[in-house]
Amino acid sequence: MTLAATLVPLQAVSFALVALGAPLVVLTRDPLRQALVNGVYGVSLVCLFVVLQAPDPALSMLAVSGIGYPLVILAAIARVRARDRRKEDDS
Amino acid sequence: MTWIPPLLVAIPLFGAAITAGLDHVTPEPLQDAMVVAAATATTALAFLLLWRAEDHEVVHWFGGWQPRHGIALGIDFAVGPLAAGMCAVIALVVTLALVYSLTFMKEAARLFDALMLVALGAMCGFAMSGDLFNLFVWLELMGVAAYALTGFLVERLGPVQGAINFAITNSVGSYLFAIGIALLYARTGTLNLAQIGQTLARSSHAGGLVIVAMTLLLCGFLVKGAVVPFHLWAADAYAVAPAPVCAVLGGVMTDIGLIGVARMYWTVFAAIDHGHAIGDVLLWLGMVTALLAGTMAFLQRHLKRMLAYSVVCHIGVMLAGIGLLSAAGLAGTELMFLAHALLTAGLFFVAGVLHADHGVIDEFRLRGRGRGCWAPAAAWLVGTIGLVGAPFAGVFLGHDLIDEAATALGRPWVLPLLWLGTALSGAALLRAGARIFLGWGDEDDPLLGKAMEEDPLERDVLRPLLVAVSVVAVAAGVAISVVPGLGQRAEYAADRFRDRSAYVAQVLHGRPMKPPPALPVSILHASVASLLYGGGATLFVLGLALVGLYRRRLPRLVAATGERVLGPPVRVLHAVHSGVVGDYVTWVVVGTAVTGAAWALLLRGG
Amino acid sequence: MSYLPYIVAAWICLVGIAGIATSRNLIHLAVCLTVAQSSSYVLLLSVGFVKHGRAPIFLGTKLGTPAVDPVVQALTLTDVVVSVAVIGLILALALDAHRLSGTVDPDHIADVSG
Amino acid sequence: MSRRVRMLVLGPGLLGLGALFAWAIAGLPAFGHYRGPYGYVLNRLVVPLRHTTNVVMGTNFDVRGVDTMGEEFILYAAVVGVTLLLRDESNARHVERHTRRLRNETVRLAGVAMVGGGLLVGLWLMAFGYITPGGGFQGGVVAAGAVLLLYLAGSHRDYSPFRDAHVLDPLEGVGAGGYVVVGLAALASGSAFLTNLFGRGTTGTLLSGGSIVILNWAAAIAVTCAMLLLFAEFLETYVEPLETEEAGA
Repeated sequence: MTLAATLVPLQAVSFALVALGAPLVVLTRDPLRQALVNGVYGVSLVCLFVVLQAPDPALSMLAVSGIGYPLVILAAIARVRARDRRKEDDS
Repeated sequence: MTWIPPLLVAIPLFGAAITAGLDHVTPEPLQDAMVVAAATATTALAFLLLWRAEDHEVVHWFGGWQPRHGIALGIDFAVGPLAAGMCAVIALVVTLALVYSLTFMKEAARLFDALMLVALGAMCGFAMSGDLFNLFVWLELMGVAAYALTGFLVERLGPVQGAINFAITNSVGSYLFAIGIALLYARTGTLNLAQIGQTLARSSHAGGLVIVAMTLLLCGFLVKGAVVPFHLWAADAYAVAPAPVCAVLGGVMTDIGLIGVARMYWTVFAAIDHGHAIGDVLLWLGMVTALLAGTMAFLQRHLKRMLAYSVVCHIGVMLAGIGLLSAAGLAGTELMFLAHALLTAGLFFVAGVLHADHGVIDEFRLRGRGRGCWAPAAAWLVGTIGLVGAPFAGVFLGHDLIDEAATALGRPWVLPLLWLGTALSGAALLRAGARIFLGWGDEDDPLLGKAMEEDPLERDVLRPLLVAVSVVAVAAGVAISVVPGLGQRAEYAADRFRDRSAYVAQVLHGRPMKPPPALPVSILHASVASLLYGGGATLFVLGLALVGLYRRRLPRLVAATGERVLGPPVRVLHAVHSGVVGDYVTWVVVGTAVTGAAWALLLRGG
Repeated sequence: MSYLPYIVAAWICLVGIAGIATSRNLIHLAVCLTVAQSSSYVLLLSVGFVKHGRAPIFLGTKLGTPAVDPVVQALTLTDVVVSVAVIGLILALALDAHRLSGTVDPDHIADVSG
Repeated sequence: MSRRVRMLVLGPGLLGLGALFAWAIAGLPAFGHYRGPYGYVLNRLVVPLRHTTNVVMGTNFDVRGVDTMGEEFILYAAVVGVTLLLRDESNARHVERHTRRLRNETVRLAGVAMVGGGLLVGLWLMAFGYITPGGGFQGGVVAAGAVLLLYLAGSHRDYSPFRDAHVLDPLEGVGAGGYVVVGLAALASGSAFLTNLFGRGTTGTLLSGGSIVILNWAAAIAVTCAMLLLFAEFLETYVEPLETEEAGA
């Protein structure tokens, strides 16, 4: 009984955070800043999964949004920017 | 014989794992041999499975998790003759493509082979699976392999763009599919298709949830199957991939979406279909697809892009066959798939030969340069005639059964529309063939747009091998309509596929099916209407191809009128196929919403 | 609270798709894809939640204690792996597009059309 | 379509899709009141039958094991695909390669210490996945991330054995192929593909679960290698021996 009682407000807050986070990620048009916002969104998903009694998906979401996504996204951004800079230098 | 189905997935996947894993260790010839052996073994087993599946569904419960009291616990492959036949053709086409690419692909050949084998395993798994989420897994797996294969030629922007459009559009489709899975799981509490169908059948009317879930699931498949308006990615992707990849993507992977639709309809959603509502929407989508893609094919000059639209056009005809919801219609689709897969693969192979010979695959740049190449010329011509469906050639038998189904259902107006679609795409192929191999026709035609840049192949190919593979594929495809007994077996397979209660009894309760009747070994009797339509379509194709070749020699008045009437819609068509992925995703959203609305109105209103 | 979770999931999906269709940067687009996909995790896990249920891990709890649905969690795990695979591929394609055309704007890499 | 037209088409489309979603949601069971049989049955069956206390892992690696096989190959195909797509990039990257090296020793040491911690966490997740939350995938990602820290901490020479295609490609093949081999072994013994043939062990210990243990480790190896290869591909360090010379020329 106490478990359910404490969970309800936590779940409501988590759902609200996720619902707010998604448009924030989409509306952040600058990729670098978006990667950051996406990380925060990932954390809000992790919290949601935890309060939905899903520790396994929560862990894998944590690994993915903490290590997986940021590494590939940041690497891609860095490569694109480096090439843009070099092109500017050349011209 | 229940041990065969998992092997059709396990052999290619294991082959893929060792191919890429041992890249640096084993010598090249051994690698090639292993890859081809894995694909060949899969083909042989698929044919064995086809033979065994004629008596009863071959059911395999992974991990030995048999259902308990009608509740499915694990994942099953349930294979009837239709699914087994699909697997056999898929494996055959992939094997041919791998043999073809022995000399066609040099650079990164290992990675290429591994991805082709992964795609093979995934397609077989998809065709056999009886579990909703398992379907999603195979769908994603073949997608991931196909996106990378499409972008194989990374030195050009075209392939990269094609792969991007392919990957993003299909990913959006599969996310909609995933949401559909969640909805259906919430409603039925199971992922097994047979059990979902059982649960839905218990309540007589379709709730909003089920209708929406169906929309999302079927539209997910239609994106994969390149049905209008979800088809836009297909031409971009197939135009740029290497020829053997095109053969697999265009020949068999697009059609995978259709077997998904058929499977979902007959095991799950037939239970909620009142009247003909679900089928009618599919029928209309199919007819629009056939006509629109046929027109688009006629407007192309790039051979592979033209073939891509020809594929989409036939997908439309096959979807219409499914939408007729009868055994004859489904059997027609099945036979059409057999012929279409082999013929399309063969034509893509010929396009690859031309590419290897001349470094381009543009209709005008190749004009007259194919003179004297008798084998490729014959393969192209015969393949084209087979794809049109001239009496007793190629897709004719399938067309005939679809015609029969449409007439039986009281929708005879379906016939001319479908024949017109295939004739348009056939005329395009014939026009290109005449221009390339005979040197007929004008030197340029502004109506068909600009040429696409292309890189010549880097390596000397073993040309006889390429030609031989092309000829084999075309010959096998064109003979489908005259294989004795095939028509009757297709009808029986379709009947089995549609029998939901027998499927449920065997899958969930292990009750064997009725043994099949003794099937005659003779060629199906073709209807007069189909013979007339098939003959007429062939003549129409000849005429239209001539118009395409000598359009500018038409009397000025005719040409000007034609320009005024056809010009604007043609420009609109070109503009819609914009190559911009944002547009494509927009059309996926709109298409899903409209299809869903149509089903909502028909299923709840009528 | 009884329908809010599902509405949130639908909302995320629509927002993600809107982002994909209007994106001007392929890297941004790839992230929007993962957002759209996250809607299916939220929907799956919300569907499988059971009031008073614990996580489906029976270490130190008696068998038969009310627990949430384990299947949706297994499906979510698979789905997450799919998203990593897809984002990797699309970013690789984005890098190729940038190398060849100097831009990552999907509206400007349309080399072939019609 | 111009962007304006696209917006005009997209808006109503999304509204329509939203309306469909709303209609579906109205038919869903209220949140927290789910009564489906599948999960309920598994929650009662998996522990007694397989002795793994984490039912989610029992589902992933046994009841629905073939889904996970497909999942491993999705990751595998993605890595192969990324290698394929970035093979031209690898020729261009030569120039920038030897420039990054962090000089600060303290940062380096801290990085190396974190690597140890990360590896331990990763191994923990892999090892106890079928008892407590965790498993091959999560552990693999964390372990790969930890190894990557070596690179980020500046001593990228230490990362070199891990970026070697001769080590990673076969290992990944072993992971993904191993999964299939376990399935085939069961098939060869006359049972269904991926049947759990081994003793089930004691509930709640590392020796519980039978072949779940092997599949979990196969997945862990496959995922770790896949993530390392993926990261390496994006972080410009993955250079095939042959291509280095070509790039220099």
